[in-house]
Amino acid sequence: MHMSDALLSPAVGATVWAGTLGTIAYCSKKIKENLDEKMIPMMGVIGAFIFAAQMLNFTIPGTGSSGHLGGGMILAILLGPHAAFIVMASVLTIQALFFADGGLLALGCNIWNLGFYPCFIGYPLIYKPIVQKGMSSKKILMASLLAVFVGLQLGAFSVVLETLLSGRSELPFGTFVLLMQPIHLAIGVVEGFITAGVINFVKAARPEILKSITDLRPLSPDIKVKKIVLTFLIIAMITGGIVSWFASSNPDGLEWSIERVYGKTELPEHETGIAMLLKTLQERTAFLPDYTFKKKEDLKEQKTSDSEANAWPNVETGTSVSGILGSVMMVSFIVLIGFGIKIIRKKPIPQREHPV
Amino acid sequence: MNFDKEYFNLGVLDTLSYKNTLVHRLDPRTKVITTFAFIVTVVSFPKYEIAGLIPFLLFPVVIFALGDIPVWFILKKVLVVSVFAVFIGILNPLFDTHIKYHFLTFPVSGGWVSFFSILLKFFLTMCSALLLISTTSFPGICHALRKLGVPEIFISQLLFLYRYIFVLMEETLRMVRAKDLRSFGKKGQGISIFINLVGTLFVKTIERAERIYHAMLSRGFTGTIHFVLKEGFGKKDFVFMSVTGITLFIFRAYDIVGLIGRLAERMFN
Amino acid sequence: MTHHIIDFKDIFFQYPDGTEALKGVSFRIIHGESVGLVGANGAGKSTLLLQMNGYMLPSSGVINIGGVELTKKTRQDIRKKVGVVFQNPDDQLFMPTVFDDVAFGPLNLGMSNERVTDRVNSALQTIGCLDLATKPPHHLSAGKKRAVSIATVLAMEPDILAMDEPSSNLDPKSRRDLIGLLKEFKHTKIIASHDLDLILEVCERCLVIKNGMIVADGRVSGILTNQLLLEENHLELPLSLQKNRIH
Amino acid sequence: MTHHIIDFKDIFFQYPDGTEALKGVSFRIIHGESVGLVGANGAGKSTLLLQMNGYMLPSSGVINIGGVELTKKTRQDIRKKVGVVFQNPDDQLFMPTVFDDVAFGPLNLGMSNERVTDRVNSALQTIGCLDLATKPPHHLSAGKKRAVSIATVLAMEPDILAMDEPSSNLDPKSRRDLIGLLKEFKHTKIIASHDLDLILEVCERCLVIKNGMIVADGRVSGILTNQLLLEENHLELPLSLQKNRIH
Ligand SMILES: Nc1ncnc2c1ncn2[C@@H]1O[C@H](COP(=O)(O)OP(=O)(O)OP(=O)(O)O)[C@@H](O)[C@H]1O
Ligand SMILES: Nc1ncnc2c1ncn2[C@@H]1O[C@H](COP(=O)(O)OP(=O)(O)OP(=O)(O)O)[C@@H](O)[C@H]1O
Ligand SMILES: [Mg+2]
Ligand SMILES: [Mg+2]
Repeated sequence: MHMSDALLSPAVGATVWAGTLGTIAYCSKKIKENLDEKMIPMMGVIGAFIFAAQMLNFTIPGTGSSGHLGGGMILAILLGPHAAFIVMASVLTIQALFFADGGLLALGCNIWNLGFYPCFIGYPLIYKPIVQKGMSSKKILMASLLAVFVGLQLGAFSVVLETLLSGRSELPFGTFVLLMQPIHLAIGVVEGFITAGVINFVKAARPEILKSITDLRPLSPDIKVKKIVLTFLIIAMITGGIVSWFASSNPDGLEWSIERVYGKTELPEHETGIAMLLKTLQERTAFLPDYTFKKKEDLKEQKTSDSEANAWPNVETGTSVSGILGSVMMVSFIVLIGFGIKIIRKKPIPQREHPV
Repeated sequence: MNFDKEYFNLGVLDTLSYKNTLVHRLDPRTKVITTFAFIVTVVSFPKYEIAGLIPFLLFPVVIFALGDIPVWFILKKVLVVSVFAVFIGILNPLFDTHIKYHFLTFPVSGGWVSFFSILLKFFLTMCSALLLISTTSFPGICHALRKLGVPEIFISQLLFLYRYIFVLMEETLRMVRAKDLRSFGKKGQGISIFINLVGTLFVKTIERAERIYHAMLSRGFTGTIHFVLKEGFGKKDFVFMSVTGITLFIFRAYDIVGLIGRLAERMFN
Repeated sequence: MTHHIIDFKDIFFQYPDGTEALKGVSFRIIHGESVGLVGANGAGKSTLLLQMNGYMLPSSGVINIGGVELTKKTRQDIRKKVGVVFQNPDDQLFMPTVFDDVAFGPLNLGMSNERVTDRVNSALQTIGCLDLATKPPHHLSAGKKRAVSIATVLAMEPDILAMDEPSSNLDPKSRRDLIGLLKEFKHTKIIASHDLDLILEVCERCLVIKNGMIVADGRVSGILTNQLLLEENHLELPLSLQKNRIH
Repeated sequence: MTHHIIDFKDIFFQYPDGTEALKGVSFRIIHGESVGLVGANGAGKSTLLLQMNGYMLPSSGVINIGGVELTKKTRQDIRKKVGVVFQNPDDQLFMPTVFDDVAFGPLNLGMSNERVTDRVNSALQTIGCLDLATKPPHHLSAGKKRAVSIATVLAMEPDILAMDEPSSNLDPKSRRDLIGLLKEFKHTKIIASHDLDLILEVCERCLVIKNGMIVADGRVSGILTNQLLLEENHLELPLSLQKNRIH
C-alpha cells in the first residue's frame, strides 16, 4: 500500500524522509566498509529483477484477485539488510518517478514502510533465527511467512500513523487500523508464500547461485538484534516526539509553522520584502482597495467552529460564490496561458539569413 | 497485457525525458529542487483548503506547454495511478459531516471539502512527479541527487536499476508472452507457475549480473564508478528558480482566487 | 481445405507508445506453404509474427487464420492452431524440467495425463531429445534448448508454425539439424530471420518487410538474388551465393 | 616488440560446480595476428576468452600476456591491455548513457576529464556513433548496441582485442559494417564465433576448440576447408564456400 503525497502534512513527510535518508546513509556506509565490488552490479540487477517480478501478476487461488511480489523480504534474504534497504529504496524511487506511485514527498514514507521493516526487523529478528539451524523448505516457508507478516503489519501500521498524524484524513484510528491490518494480513500470506517459493526454487535449481550471492553479502552475520531494536525504538520515539509536538501545538501541524514563515496569519505586522512590495503595488494601483486578507478570518472561523459544530451556517454564501467565481476564472486563465505558450512555441523561429 | 502497458508507459516517459525544450535544458538540480518546493508548498495547505490550491495548477500547465508534454498521456497516468489517497480520502465525507459551506443553497459538509482538497493535492503532486521525470532524463536526476549529497552507492544503484529495468522487463515480457501463448486463456494459473517464472527470471538475472561484472572488470573497475560531470547550472536556472520561488510564495501567502473572485463580483455588480 | 491459410488484409499496428510498426500489411499464405520473412533490424518482422496468434491485435485490418477471423474472442482457439517459437529459447523455457515445459501447453488444453505424456514423448522424439526429458533447461546446450523450445510448440500439434530468428546462437551443426527439422515439418510455416541462407534452404516463398510494409513478395530464388532490393533492405546475397573469398 | 603477444601454456580450468571447461590449452599469438576461435556450442570458447583478462584464473598452467605472467597481482594491468567484447551488448553496456559507458574505462584509468572526453569522442567517431552520445543504451538498435560496445573497448586503446560472437543478431548490413570495422583494427585480435564466414574474412589464423582442448591450429584457409575436421567439431564449410543450392 503506497503512501501518498496528498495525505501527508509536510511535518510528517519531512520527518520520515529524514529517517529514511539517515538509514540510506547508514547503509551506504556499512556497504562501503565491507564491499565486495561484485556486489555493485549484483544489487543493481537484482533490483531490476524485483521490478520486473513486481509487474508479473498471478491469480490468488480461490479469490480471483491478483497479487504480486513486494520484494523487501526476498531482497533482505538474498542481499542482507543493508544492501537490501538500498536496493528497495532505489526500486521505490523509480516507481515514484515513473509510475507516480505515491509521489516524491511520500517516497520517504514508502521507503521506510516497505524497506525498513523487512530489512531491519523481519529479516534479522525473525527469518534469520528460524533458518539458522538447517534450511529445510518447510523452515524457509515458515520463516518467510512470519517475517513477511511482521514486516507488512508494521508497514501498514506506519501508514496508519503517518496518515493520522498528518491530519488530512478523518478516519478514526480504530477504524483505520481495522481496515489496514487485515488487508495486509492477506497480502502478507501471499507474499510470504512467493518469497519462500522463489528461495526454494532457486535452492533446488541452482544451489550454487544462492550460495555465491550469500557469500558475497557484506557483514550478514554481525547485525546485532539489540542494536536494531534500540535504534528502532529511538527513531520511533524521535519521530513520534516531533510529530506529536507539531500535532499538539497546532492541529494543522507544520502548516502552522509554514504559515509563520510565509507570514500569512500575522501578515500586517510582518510584511517584508516581496509581500510588502506587492501590498504597496496593490494599494498604488487601487486594485482592490478594501481588500483585506480575508483568509485570515476564515481560518480563525474554522478553528472556532471546529469545536462548535453547529456554528457553521454563519458562513455567508457570498464568500463561496466569489470563491467559486474566482476559481473558475483562475482555471480558465491558467488554461489560456497554457495554450498561449503552446501557440508561441509552435511558431517556427525565424531563421536568421546569412549574408551571402 | 497489463504488463505490456506498464512497460510501454515507462518507455514513453523515458523517451519524453530526452526531448530538447527549454524545460528539458534546465539543470536537473533546478528541477529537482523546485519540484520538491512545489510539493511541500502544496501539501502545506490545511485540510479544508480548496481555493488556495487552484492557482498552483499554473505550474503543471506551464510545464506541460513549455516542455511539449502530451497532456492526456500524463493525465491518464495520474488517474489510474495509486488509488490509495482517493480511497482514504473518500471516507472523509462519512466521518466529517459538519456543514462547512453553502454552495448556492446546498449545504456542503467538511468531509467533502477535505476530500476535494485531497484530490486536488493528489493531482498536483502526482503531476509534478510525472512532469519531473518527463522533462528530466533519469541519469540527469541521479547526477543532480549526487551533487546534492545523496550517497554514491544509492546513486549507482539507481543508475544500474534504470539501465537494467528495460533489459529485464523485455526479457520478462517475452517469457510471459510465451507462457500466455500456451495457456489458452487459463489466466494466471496461480502461484506455482508464477514461482517458476519468477525463479527462472531470477536465475537468469544472476547469470547476467556475473557477466556484467566481468565486463566492468575488463574495463578497469575497482569498486567506484566515476563520471565525467558537466557543470550545467546557468543563468536560465537561476531565473527559473527565482521565478518559481517567488510565485510559490505569492500563491501560498495570498488568497489569489478570493481576490479575483471579489474583483469579478465587483465588476458584475 | 481452408484449414491452414493465413490471410492478412491491410494490417496496421501501433505500439502503445505510438510507434507505427506495421503500416498496411497484406498477404496470403496457403496451406503447406513455407514462407521466409526478411528485413532490416527493426523492420517489423517480430511484430508481424506476434500478430499471428493475437497476442497483439491490429489497430486496423483483418487477420484470418484457417477461415476464422482473429478477434479477442477467437484468439484462444487460434493459438491452438498457430505455434510460435520466439527468438531466444531461454525466454520460452520457463518450467523446471524439459518434460514439464513441453507438457505445459497440452495440459492447458485440458488433456488427460496419459495423452499429455504421449504427446510430450512424441514431440521430444521428433526432435531427438527424448533422453533429455528430466533435465532442467539450463543444463542444455544452446542447440538443444532451441530444439526443446520447438518441441514445446510441436506438442500442441499446431497447423501453422511461426518462428522468429530460429538459428541465432547455434553452432553450424545445430543449425543444420534445425534446417532438417524445419524441412520435415510439412504444415504451413513462416520464418523470420537474418540468416538468408536458412531461408533459402527451407522456404519457397519470401516476403521482404521494410518500415512496416511488405515491399516484395515472391519466390525465394528471385528475391534473394535481387541485389538492389536486398541492399535497400540492409540485406545481402545469401553467403552461399556470394563469390568465394579465401585469402 | 613482445608487447602484444598472448601465450597460453597448458591451461586447465574448472568451474566451481566441477565442470572442466578447459583441459590443457596451449597456443601463442604474436603481435598483430588476427585469430579466429571456433568450436561447437559448449566447447569452451567463452571460457577461454574470459581467461585472457584474468577474471577467472586457471586451475593450472601459465598465461603470459605481453611478456607479463597473468596472476592476481598483474591482472589489473593486463586488463588495460586486453579489451574484451562480450557476446551480448546488454551485458556490456551497463551505464545509463552511451557517453558514460564509453567513458567508464578511461575514467578508471585515472585520466583527466578532458582526456576522457577526447578519447570517448574519438572512439565514438571511429564507429560512426558520435551523435548517440547522450542516448541511453536501451534506445539503440541491436546493431548500434554492438557498435557502441566495441567503442567502449576501443576507448581503452587496448593492444589486444578479444570478441565473443560479435555478429549475432545483426542484420546482414550491420554485420558487413562490423566486418569492415574489425578489418581496420590493426592490433592483435582474437574472435570467437559460429559465423565462419566472418572468421574467414577477418582472420588469418584459426584455432579449433573441442571439449576444452585445442584440436587444430593453422591458417584459416586450411582449417575452414577441412571438411572432416569441421564435421567433427559441429562445424561446416563457411557458407560462401558451399555449393550454391537454389531450388
Ligand atoms: N515493445 C515495443 N514498443 C514500442 N515499439 C516497439 C516495441 N517493439 C518493437 N518496437 C518498434 O517496432 C518496430 C518493429 O520492431 P520489430 O521488433 O518488429 O522489428 P524486427 O524486424 O523484428 O527487428 P529485429 O531484426 O531487430 O528483430 C521497430 O521500430 C521497433 O523499434
Ligand atoms: N558458469 C558456469 N558454471 C558451470 N559451468 C559452466 C559455466 N559456464 C559455462 N560452463 C560450462 O563450460 C563449458 C564451456 O562453456 P563455454 O561457455 O565456454 O562454451 P562456448 O564454446 O562459449 O559455447 P557457445 O558456443 O554456446 O557460446 C560448457 O560445458 C558449459 O556448460
Ligand atoms: Mg525481431
Ligand atoms: Mg560462448
